Amino acid sequence: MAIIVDDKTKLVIQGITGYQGTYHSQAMRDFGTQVVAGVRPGKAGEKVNDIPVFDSVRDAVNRTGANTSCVFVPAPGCRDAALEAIYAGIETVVIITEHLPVMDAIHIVSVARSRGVTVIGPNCPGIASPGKAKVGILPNMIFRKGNIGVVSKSGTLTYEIVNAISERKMGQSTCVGIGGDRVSGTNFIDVLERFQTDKQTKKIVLVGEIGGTSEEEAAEYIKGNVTKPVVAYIAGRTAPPGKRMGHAGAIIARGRGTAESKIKALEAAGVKVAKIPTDVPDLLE
Amino acid sequence: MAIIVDDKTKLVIQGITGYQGTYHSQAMRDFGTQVVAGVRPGKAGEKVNDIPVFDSVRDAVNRTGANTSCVFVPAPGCRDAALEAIYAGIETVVIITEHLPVMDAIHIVSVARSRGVTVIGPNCPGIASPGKAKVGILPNMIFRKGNIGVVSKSGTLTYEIVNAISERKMGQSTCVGIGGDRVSGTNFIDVLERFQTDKQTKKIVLVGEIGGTSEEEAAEYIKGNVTKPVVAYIAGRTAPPGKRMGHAGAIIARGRGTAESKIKALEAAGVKVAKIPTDVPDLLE
Amino acid sequence: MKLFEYKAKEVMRKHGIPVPDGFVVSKPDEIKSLPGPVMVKAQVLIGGRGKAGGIKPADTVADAKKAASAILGLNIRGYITKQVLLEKRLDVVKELYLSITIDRSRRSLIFMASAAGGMDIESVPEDKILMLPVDPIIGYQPFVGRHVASFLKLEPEQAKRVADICAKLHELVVEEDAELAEINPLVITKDGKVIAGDAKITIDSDALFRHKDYESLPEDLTPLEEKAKKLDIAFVQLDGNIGVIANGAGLTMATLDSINMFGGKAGVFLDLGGTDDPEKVKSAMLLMSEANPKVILLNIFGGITKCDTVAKGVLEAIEAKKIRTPIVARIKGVNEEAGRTMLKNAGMIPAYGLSEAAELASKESLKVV
Amino acid sequence: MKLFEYKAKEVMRKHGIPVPDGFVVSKPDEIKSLPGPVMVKAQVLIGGRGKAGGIKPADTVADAKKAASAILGLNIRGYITKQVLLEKRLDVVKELYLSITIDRSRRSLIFMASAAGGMDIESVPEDKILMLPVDPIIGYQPFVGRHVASFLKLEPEQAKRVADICAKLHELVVEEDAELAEINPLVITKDGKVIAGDAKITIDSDALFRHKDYESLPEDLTPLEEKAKKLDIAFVQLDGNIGVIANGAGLTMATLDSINMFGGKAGVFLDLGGTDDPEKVKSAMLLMSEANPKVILLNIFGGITKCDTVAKGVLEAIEAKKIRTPIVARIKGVNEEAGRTMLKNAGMIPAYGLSEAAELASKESLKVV
Repeated sequence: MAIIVDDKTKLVIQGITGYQGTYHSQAMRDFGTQVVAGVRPGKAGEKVNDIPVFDSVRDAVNRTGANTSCVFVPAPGCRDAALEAIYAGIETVVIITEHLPVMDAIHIVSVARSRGVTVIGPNCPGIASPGKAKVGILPNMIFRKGNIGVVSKSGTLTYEIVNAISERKMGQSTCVGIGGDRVSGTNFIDVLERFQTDKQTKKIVLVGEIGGTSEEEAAEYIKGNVTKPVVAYIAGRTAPPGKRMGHAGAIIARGRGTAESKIKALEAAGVKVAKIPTDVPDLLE
Repeated sequence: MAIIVDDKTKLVIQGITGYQGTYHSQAMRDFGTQVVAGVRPGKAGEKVNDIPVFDSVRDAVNRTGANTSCVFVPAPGCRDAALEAIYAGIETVVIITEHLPVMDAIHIVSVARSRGVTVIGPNCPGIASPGKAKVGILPNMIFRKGNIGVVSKSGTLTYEIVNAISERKMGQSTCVGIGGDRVSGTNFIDVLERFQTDKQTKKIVLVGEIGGTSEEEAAEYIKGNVTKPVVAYIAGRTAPPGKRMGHAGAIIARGRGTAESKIKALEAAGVKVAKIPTDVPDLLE
Repeated sequence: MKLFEYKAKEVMRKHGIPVPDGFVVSKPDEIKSLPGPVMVKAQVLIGGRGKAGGIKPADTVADAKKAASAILGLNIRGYITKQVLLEKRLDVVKELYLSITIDRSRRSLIFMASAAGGMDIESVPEDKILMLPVDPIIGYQPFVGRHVASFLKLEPEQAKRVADICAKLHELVVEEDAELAEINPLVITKDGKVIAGDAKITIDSDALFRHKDYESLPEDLTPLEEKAKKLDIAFVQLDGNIGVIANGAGLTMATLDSINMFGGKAGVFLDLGGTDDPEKVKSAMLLMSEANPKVILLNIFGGITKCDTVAKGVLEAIEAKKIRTPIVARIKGVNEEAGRTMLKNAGMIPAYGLSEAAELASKESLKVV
Repeated sequence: MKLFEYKAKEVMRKHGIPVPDGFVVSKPDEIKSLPGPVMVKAQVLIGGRGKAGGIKPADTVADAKKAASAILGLNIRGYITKQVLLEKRLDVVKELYLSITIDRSRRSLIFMASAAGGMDIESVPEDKILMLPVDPIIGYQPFVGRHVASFLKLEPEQAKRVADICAKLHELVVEEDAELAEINPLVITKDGKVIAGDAKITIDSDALFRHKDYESLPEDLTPLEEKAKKLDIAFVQLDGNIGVIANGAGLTMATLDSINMFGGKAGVFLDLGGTDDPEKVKSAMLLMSEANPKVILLNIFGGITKCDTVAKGVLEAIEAKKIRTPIVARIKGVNEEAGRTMLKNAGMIPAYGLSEAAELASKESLKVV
């Protein structure tokens, strides 16, 4: 089972000729992903790590049957690239690109939702279903096949927690890094809904952070809809209020979105909340 | 049964204070439609034919539970009105307004389709399910309850044919005037699909006209999907080629969209095609 | 509303699409100097002007005046040439085809492009034409232009320019409410430029309320067409002798079909649109009498108005203009019987149904006078 | 990027939103004449300037100079006033609130409006605030402005003006890539005008690549903040004594949380973003040494780069600056063991896990020297 990406995933990498695209096309292959195509306008006919490069996603889809895209295109061209993927009929678009203007994110996400297309990101590390497929930049070595579903707003913190879980000989069904930008294609609730129905997933880890109210909304959702055990960690309990913590998700404003309010909401929904990330595996046992 | 409008229809009329809006609000009531609200910005609190008027569709929906809208707003304000209805959560929007710019039609229809909202029109006479409800300007007196589904691109020609059917003591399940503009919210196929699954509908009448290729597409659809008997009439067999016949649907161009091509396609799909409108009832018997 | 080539190119220039330098004149004497060797091109709203002698090269002012004299006044498939466009001649290396129009089935705009430009697009085989719809929810994005350029298999520099022209053409269509914008040929010149050799733009006449600047453009209408247009009545001249007045495009066409069944032939028709407004019926009767048909067939299906009210309008028109043409009248709707009696008493031939009306009118039209 | 009030009003004027006549000065002597009675307003990127004495009325040039002298240089909640805006005083009848911002949950823009303008919107009860999302697929349509105006219960003329301002504010937000545009108060004047009394605009800094004109705006940064910004490293000054370097916002915050668990306190932190680029790690080490913490805690979770390569970068930085601050280093990823050995040999305190690292750094920071 697993969610969103699995052994049926046929991946096209948009921006495959760049440094990140080239590096991660190989890393994703090593993880087991079927990487079927790359796209770079004007470079049709070339190959990157033996992967054929096309002028457009449309060509890639027509020629290889790609159904999932991973976007490495830098911010100024990212909206175009993501919409090109949707136009070409791609079902899941994972946007790694950071610093995407929020208006572009709104545009991409609204189009995707109206088309039933799953967008993960922007500014996310991607998604991995160990033993099946990985789409994104998550390090291969931290994963272990298992039955814990992980959903996280963070990048490297996700690695930290997944790594801690794997070191304790527990594994993951799917790990989804949804990204911490203000507007994301997939939010906690979207992923929780899928984990709840996924047969492989037995327990769920939710990694949130201060800012926004999506953790509170997730808590509300868990209360009404999720019967599987959920463990959470909220980063930023001790972060100074009002400071911008590196990305846009992490602004404390209007007295909402604090770590306290999130932890309280989650605990009220029956979620065990870890104080520090390394406590997560303890709470899972 | 019937399709699209029935006894669950709760109608709001946009532009109720105009001549057409006022006249037809009463005519629709007389037909049996539950007309629950009217909208005219700045006229909240007034009444038209005893129907309460609101500032916005949003207010009308919140206060009366309206689920269907009939738009009489003139072309310059029509896009705004239709999108307001969709924004407010209306499920079926019937646009009577004529001379709507085609860009506005594309905008409205694309939004509606992405939201699962049914738009009928623009530039259409509306829809009537005898014995249940009518939304639009079709004359009440021509209808008779029965089991023939009528779908037509035309306005007054629809009246002609429905009238001819009723005079022969046959009746209609629902009659949908989809409008003859180049871009319509609902096309033949959308309606045929519904008639095919509607239990009340036993036979179908399709009234087309020269121009465009929607009759040919309908024929293709009928061949593969419609098992109920279909009778058609295509107006314009003797119309002069290349002349604009009054509305945009009726332009013959590029050797496609001629009456011959349409009639041939329909007959190939097993449809009986009448030579003149008054032959339709004969073919239904 | 179709724009003349010079006007269409003006609009394209406004939106940043390269067009040749040129100017338009309506008299040869207005030609004072040339931007270099030119083409002199008839400005008519119909295709095929090349074959009709409507396009001539000229290298000097004298040549150009001569060419303009030859072309001005030329009758091209029924259209009289009133203006010529003098335009710098292009060093053509390649001719492409590029247009945007409405895709009815997809309910969107659609790009059409072909490497076989310069000829009628209908004669280009389908597999040589790219049909690329613009998803209205996604909107125009740079990838659309890239797809078009990629299909045309161009050098990188020209591909970029064509993609850029796609973006601008789409912007033009949306901002100007054009229902067609066509560049054929889109020329690639010896020095690598990409430039519109010809330009066709049709503005959506329903959108003129937000484009006041277009409303004053001249239109070639006969006096009767002019009047009909002012009354918002569709007026079409045909070659038979029955004058048809009906309300609604479909009903009008169905009336023609029915006449045809009974051997009649329409000479002119007036379509009032979906209305049964007695004032409009009256205006149409007056207009029709000027067209001087042998028989008038009036076929009105009433919606809002009562039949006797419509009949009253008809009678007033007959009275006012002393119309003596035989009139077959069929008015359907509320108070039908009363209306019919009024018309009958005024000497008209009343009919109950459409086919009856068509039959009566046809018979009347075939009578030898 | 927050704009100063005068700049925000300039942008609003550009988009057709009425703002009072005025001008900005950085010295009292620059005031030569007034457009009438004015308000002299401190230009600082923080609220509460009224209470801090940052807004004063003036009727004459002499008054205005006096007021400007008093306000220029004023420290308002940590921000030094460097400019004042002199603006025609408004005859206020009513103060409204109007803004557009990002609605994260709905993933759209959202209008906020209230008849209780002039005060902090957070202190207005929720039922007195309209929250009206703009559906991104539908886009802004006139009905949105009508809804806002209708909620505010205005006279028809003012309602029309407010609706018009809504359209323009939305256009501004989209065209300028603003993540916030706020007018508080939106003033209705005695003569019935609707005009922006104050203006706050925040431009999405991720969108500056398409708004080159904003890039040159002055920002109040300390030298270290300036350096960090150039390196694209998030730099935050806190009040503890541990200097934290981590990669990624979440991991940085988790590191702070972990330190806190063990009694430590961060004094400054640097977030490299999601990268483990050795060059960036090196720059961060150099930057951190300038901040002069008691202990440095380095917590890098490797993705692309190998740990020994990252360790090499760290060692180069220490070498270059002769950094003697105790360093707790935890680098996780491929070739972890090799990296750890390198760091240990160079005198650093290596750690395996995050909590171990936090514990070691906290202990070190609590040592009495």
